[in-house]
Amino acid sequence: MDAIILQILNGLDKGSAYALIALGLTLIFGTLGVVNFAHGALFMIGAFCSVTLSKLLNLSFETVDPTQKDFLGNPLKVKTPYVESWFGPEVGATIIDWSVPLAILFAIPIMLVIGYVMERGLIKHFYKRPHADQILVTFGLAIVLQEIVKFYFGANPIQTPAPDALSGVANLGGALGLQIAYPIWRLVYIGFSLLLIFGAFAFLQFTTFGMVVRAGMADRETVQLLGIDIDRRFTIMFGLAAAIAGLAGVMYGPINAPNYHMGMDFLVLSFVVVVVGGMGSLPGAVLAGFLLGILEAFASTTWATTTIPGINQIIIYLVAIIVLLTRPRGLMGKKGVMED
Amino acid sequence: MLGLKKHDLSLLIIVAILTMAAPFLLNPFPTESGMAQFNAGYPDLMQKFVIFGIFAIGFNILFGLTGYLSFGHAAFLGVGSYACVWMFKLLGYNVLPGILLSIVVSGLFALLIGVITLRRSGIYFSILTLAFAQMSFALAYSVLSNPKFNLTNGETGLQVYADDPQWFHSDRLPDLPHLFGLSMRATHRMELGAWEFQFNVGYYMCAVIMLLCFYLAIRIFRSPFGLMLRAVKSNQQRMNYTGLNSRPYTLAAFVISGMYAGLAGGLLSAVDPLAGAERMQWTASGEVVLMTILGGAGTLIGPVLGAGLIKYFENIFSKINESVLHGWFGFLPDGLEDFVITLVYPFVGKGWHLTLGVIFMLVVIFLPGGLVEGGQRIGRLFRGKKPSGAAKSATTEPAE
Amino acid sequence: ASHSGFTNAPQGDTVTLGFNVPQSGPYADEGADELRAYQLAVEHLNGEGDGGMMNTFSSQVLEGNGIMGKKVEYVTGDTQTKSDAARASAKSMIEKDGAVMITGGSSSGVAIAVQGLCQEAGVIFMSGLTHSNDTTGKDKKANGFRHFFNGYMSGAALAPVLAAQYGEDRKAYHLTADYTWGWTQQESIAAATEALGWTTVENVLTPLAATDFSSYIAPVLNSGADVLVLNHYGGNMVNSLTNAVQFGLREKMVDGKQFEIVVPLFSRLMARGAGENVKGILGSTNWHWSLQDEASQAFVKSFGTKYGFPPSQAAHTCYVQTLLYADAVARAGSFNPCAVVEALEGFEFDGLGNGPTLYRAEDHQCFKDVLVVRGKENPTSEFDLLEVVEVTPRAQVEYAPDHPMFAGGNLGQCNPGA
Amino acid sequence: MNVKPDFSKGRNYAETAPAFLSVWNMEAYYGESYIVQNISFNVHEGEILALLGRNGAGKTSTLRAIARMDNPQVTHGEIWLDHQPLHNMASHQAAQGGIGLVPEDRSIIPGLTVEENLQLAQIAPPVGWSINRLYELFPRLGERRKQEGVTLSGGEQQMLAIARALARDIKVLLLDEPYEGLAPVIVDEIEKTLRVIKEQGITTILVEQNAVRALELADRSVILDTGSVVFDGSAKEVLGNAELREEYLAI
Amino acid sequence: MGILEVKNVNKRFGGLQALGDVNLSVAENTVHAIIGPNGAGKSTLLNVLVGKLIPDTGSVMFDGQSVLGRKPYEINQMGISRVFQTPEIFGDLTVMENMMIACFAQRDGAFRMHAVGSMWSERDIVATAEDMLESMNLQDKRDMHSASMSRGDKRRLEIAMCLAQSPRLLLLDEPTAGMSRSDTNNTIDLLKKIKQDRDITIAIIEHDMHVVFSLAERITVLAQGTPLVEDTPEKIKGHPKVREAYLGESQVAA
Ligand SMILES: Nc1ncnc2c1ncn2[C@@H]1O[C@H](COP(=O)(O)OP(=O)(O)OP(=O)(O)O)[C@@H](O)[C@H]1O
Ligand SMILES: Nc1ncnc2c1ncn2[C@@H]1O[C@H](COP(=O)(O)OP(=O)(O)OP(=O)(O)O)[C@@H](O)[C@H]1O
Ligand SMILES: CC(C)C[C@H](N)C(=O)O
Ligand SMILES: [Mg+2]
Ligand SMILES: [Mg+2]
Repeated sequence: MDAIILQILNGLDKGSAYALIALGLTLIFGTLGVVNFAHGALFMIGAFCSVTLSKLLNLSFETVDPTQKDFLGNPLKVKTPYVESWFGPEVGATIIDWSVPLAILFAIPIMLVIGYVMERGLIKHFYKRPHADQILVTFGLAIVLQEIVKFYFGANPIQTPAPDALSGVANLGGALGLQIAYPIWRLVYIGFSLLLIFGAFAFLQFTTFGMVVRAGMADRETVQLLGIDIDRRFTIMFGLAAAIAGLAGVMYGPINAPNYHMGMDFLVLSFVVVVVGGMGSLPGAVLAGFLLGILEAFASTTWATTTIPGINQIIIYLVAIIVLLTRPRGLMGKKGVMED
Repeated sequence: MLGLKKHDLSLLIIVAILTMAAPFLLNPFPTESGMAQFNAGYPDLMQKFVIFGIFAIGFNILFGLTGYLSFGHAAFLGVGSYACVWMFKLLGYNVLPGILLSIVVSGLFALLIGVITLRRSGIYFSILTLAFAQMSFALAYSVLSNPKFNLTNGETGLQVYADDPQWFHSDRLPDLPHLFGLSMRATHRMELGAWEFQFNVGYYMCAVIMLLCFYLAIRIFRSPFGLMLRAVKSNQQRMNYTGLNSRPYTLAAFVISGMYAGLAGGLLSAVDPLAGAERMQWTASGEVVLMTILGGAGTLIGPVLGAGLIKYFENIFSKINESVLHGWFGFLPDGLEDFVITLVYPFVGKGWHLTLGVIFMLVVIFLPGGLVEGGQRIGRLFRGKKPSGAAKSATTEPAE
Repeated sequence: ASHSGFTNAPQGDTVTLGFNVPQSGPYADEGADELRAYQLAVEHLNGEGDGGMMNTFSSQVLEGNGIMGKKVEYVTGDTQTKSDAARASAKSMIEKDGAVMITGGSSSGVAIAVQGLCQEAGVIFMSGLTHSNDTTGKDKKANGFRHFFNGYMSGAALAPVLAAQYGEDRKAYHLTADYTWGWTQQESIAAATEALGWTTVENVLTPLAATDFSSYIAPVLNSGADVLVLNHYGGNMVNSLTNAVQFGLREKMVDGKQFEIVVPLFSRLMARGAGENVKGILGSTNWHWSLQDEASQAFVKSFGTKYGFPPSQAAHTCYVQTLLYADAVARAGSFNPCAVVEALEGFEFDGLGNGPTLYRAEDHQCFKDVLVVRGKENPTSEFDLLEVVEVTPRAQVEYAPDHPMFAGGNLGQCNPGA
Repeated sequence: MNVKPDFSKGRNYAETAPAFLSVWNMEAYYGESYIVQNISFNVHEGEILALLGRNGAGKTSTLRAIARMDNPQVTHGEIWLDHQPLHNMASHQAAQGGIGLVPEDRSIIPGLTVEENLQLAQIAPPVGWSINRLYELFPRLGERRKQEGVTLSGGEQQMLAIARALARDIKVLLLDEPYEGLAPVIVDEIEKTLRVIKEQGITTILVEQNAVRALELADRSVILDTGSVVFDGSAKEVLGNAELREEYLAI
Repeated sequence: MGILEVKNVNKRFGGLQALGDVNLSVAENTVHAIIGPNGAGKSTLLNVLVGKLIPDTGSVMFDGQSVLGRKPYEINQMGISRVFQTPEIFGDLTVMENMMIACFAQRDGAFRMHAVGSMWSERDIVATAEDMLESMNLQDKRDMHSASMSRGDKRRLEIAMCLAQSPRLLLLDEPTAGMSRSDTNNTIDLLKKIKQDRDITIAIIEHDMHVVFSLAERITVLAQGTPLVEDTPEKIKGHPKVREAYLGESQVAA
């Protein structure tokens, strides 16, 4: 019982990562009609926003401490972060400790700007081009972004730990007499994702914005004929998707240390999620994200892997195949979106 | 001649001349010069050019003509490679049975996957093919390489061991892949002054096969079958209401392109007898997509050019290290030298991916039809034709 | 160039070596450090710099005038940590650049693939990082040599320390990267610990592509195990260890025993990736910069002075492999691979940072002391992440060439190529 | 007719020459092929202009050019609507400036219901008839308001397209073959509607194959042939001129 | 017994009864027009005939065989061709290629693997295609990219493709919509000529009464998914209900 609940939590946790990335992807993919292979890179950049912030907060001045030696036997240079000298050691340390949540504020404007520049500078010229061209150009962009990050941050993962108060485990099942200890940050992540997902839904559902963008995707020309500046809305949409991807990245940092290829690792999977959910359907993407997350969690259990060896490696693809063969447009796909 | 129109025949002849003379053309710089770094005329790379050319030509028969974007074609390449190495292990190092088997096996595999995946179109088809290929990869990488049932030898890759049966192997034959005794590795080196040229058996075998494949592709493009494939891309609804069943056409195209991929995989094993699982990974499938689009999807020669460009970058640019750069820019004053090198360094050597990414972007942005369009534009400039005239004639010529 | 009876016999007054390291992909940082070490070794061979470990090396035939008077030049390539790419890159070095020896790499799959290629092409392969038993086991080749230790040796060194620190009555839960290296290491560790009384509760294979290990970690909580062994490397290890710590495994008590995590194969570059989580965790490593012997000190000094930070075990192995090759050529008096093989087989040496070392003739595996290390609780610098707990003597990690974990291979004949 | 009016005078000009919409020396291209060749004509406020010509004469292209769509691209000439220089605008700006185009393929937006198609038209200012008023004009649409627009029958789609144009506060209605595919009774209905619209002071350009019908409704007519204006005059004149009808309209 | 027998066909879309108990019999070698208000279900009926839609109940027999449950291409191979309300052509291909596809489908059936051999060497195909283009006055546009033609031309191309298939039953959904008067007249003449030259049955949907009354031998009026009347053109013209619900006053005048 405990094990099952734990795996469900794990599934929700994985699922919220998938859902969040797929959500941003499908906003661009299902509404703007652009196959954005650089979406993973946006997720990665989000994570590196938080790496950068923590580097900035850790910017230090050096003092030489002759009592200690470095690895070559020279006197050790001791580093003190500026924040600690400005705000006093305690406040400074707290600020540094909370760098990941702070990075959310830091990342939003950055991601919006990146999204804006990307859409205005590149993507907008590709709305009418074949999907194949979009793939090539955004893949090229993804490589470029990824290589730039590698150039500055190296190839190894860099830890961005959660604040002390939010790391550690929470005992969930206490009242029920169950043994369920679950990392607090992962619970935060699930909550944050749900918040973001509902936020995005509300924005698109309860404003006409969503309708306009969907209409613009289906027939740009006609929407403009109705006096609507569709370009501007596409840009906003793209910025929004970039920001969602970026925030997903920031929050993911404490779960797994960010590295330059984390975007590519997620890319293919998130495409599968979007398509299994059904092209053009936001609820579909979210549903598929959680579904695949939970299935993957259960396929990784010893019971599953001993019953069917290797099931944990293929489960997602297997489910994708079954879903697409039984439901032609994925779980909740719309007719006519990207079928040709 | 050969059942080709003049235009296509001259294209074929040009390609034939280029591939046959490749050892010369690809080694334009004297061995000792600083530019020798850019020479690509060594056996391994030349083999890769033509083998990936075959892969991309085959992929283009599916994607360029029908518009079905398969994201799992590497699976067929991988299956072909494994089939060929298994022939080495069982029968011996003659490449012929291996290559034939790789075509047959990949064709069957493509038939199986095609029947299932072609029930969907568009992005749904792409993801289905991707899913099958990723499953094949996972199986090859770990599940099918467990000690009890080792079909693929996992991460290391399938290779020939001394204790393999090799029923038809004899001591007179080379202990490496060969064609009736002619070793794939055999290379004749010719020194001409400061230049050196290498003529390799494996390369020439692959080149001849590539020409055959290219010829076949031209015939397919110009055939009624090719027309039907383009009809699939253009309007399946109209096709069905014109009494044509689009499914067998797409399936045939899928199988043919799967066989091309399998052949390419077989040849990879033939020139280098080790079949690794990464060949089936999505990145490998993505690579052939990129090659085809980069060169010009739906054109005859484009995919070959795209394959060449990507392989060139992967193999030549990745080798330019700092000391090579110092060699080149050594003539500059010290400060300037360092400056230039810091500027160039991120783009070469380990930064070759960066350059490749930039090239992808530049090509798609400025040459929507891929490298082939670039060629056409240069050609137009050359002939000094006015754009309007060219546009008109472009619509009247059958699509390349 | 084919007249001299072996592939790429050096012409003129230079000799070209091929450094084939991962420059892209997940091991790019390892690759970068390897490349730094190679450049340093080339400098030292050519008589530039302070000579590093050439001064402490027991064999003193190298004179700092290149190799046999020929200046050492090198070409580099990117393995991308993929067998195909690594082979292509090695081939171009051999076919185009005339490299007479290939070295490098940061994974066993690549090492085995490139080793096979070098055997066919007739050049020497001095492997870089490769830890799988197969490299000098079922996939050993006459033209290939491994200085790095392997899974078996890790097990043999680590098990006694584990038993001493955590007791002999332990239940271990293994998470293993699902590919050849993971399997051989898991097999080795399980065998070595079981021999000392531990039981292996479960071994779960995890896909190489996995990035989030939570669903593999969660079942550990209720499995009754009190030790988690992570047979992971690189990004896999960073993530699985991070996840294990997140799930509170380190604070957990099972039947009155403190729960422990073990990472059998450690590297400092990875430890940096894992950050805080690595503190107190035991593992084994091939070499560490904090070793106090003269050779290690000399190497750290010359590397640290040039680059500003201490070398990794990857750098150490690659540096040593280059010197060993050069030395073997010098001792053999020939670049002919067969002569080099003869000179390296059964070669015993000291002064390269691992104490007295043997290149065993039967399988071309090096035998030397193995370090058991622990993540440091109070690091004094960003490099000071591991502390050496024990230097396991060579005798304790040796095994017979026909040991079942290494059986099935055939060294074959040395191949000089053309 | 071929004297360039002086637009720079703004209002002043409107007083001297009562043209409401002016097209002056307009040229437009599809990619590299030259479709609309140097067209000029004027439309006066409140009138219905019939734009006629054979298939491929360039009628649709002219309307699209006036609505400032990207394709065809206007490369030369000026277009003024009520003192606003349309030639400097993008199509959404032209739409906000009072252009309402009912395209020949109707362009009902897939994925949107009938009502959403109408709502979409009222997002950008200025807003015209209310949706309820439109449902009064076309009760059929009211019945189908929740249905996806593209599954409507051909005639229903045509009604929706016209309704959508009226949902905006337009100054000029550009109708590209509005009778096409409509039952005769509905054609009568629409014709009545067009008269109603005319009474509201909306200026209309009507492209129609059924030339006689169009001419009976229109005040004036412009006839195109291979991208050029070949006739510009009163509708009656065309109806009365058999030669003209024979040569350019084949009726 | 007509060549086409539609019996009790019903089709609902959600709450909408698009076709309600449609019975229709089209006699061989006649021109049968189907008219009716917009949204009456005319196109829906055609969709049922060509296999695009499957009716909820009822049967459709063509020449004694049921068409229900067959794939569109099978139905076409039985001898039924259709021209769509909005032109469906191969936009990426040239006009001539469009024609050749139709000719190949007619000659070779639903699938044939002629992967080598130039399509231009198929002389009979090229000749038929060219003849058909000429009869439709499209010979000048032979090598034009078909997507960039004006809509009237696209429609003529589609008709030419259907005719090239020598169908036994030709279904035309508003074939002259958007055509200029002169081309409409040409099309009427062409259809008349075809009717004379070969054995063909034509079912036509049209709102242009000029076309309907020039061609049709019998007319079915559909309203709200149900046949209202079926009769000869003269009778229909005078039918008060039809006049009120469909024709309106202007048509009667015309
Ligand atoms: N997208 C396009 N690309 C290239 N040429 C085009 C395009 N659209 C139309 N044309 C060409 O422009 C010319 C004028 O077309 P247009 O559609 O304006 O004619 P039209 O008068 O509206 O004809 P119709 O009565 O058939 O609708 C035609 O010759 C057509 O071939
Ligand atoms: N896929 C569908 N889903 C829902 N309703 C539909 C669908 N297709 C058609 N309808 C409805 O069925 C009715 C009949 O449509 P149909 O297209 O057959 O009319 P029609 O007689 O051809 O009209 P027109 O002369 O205007 O083309 C219409 O009210 C239409 O809105
Ligand atoms: C880099 C090595 C030490 C570990 C690596 N995973 C291997 O395969 O051997
Ligand atoms: Mg028109
Ligand atoms: Mg209809």
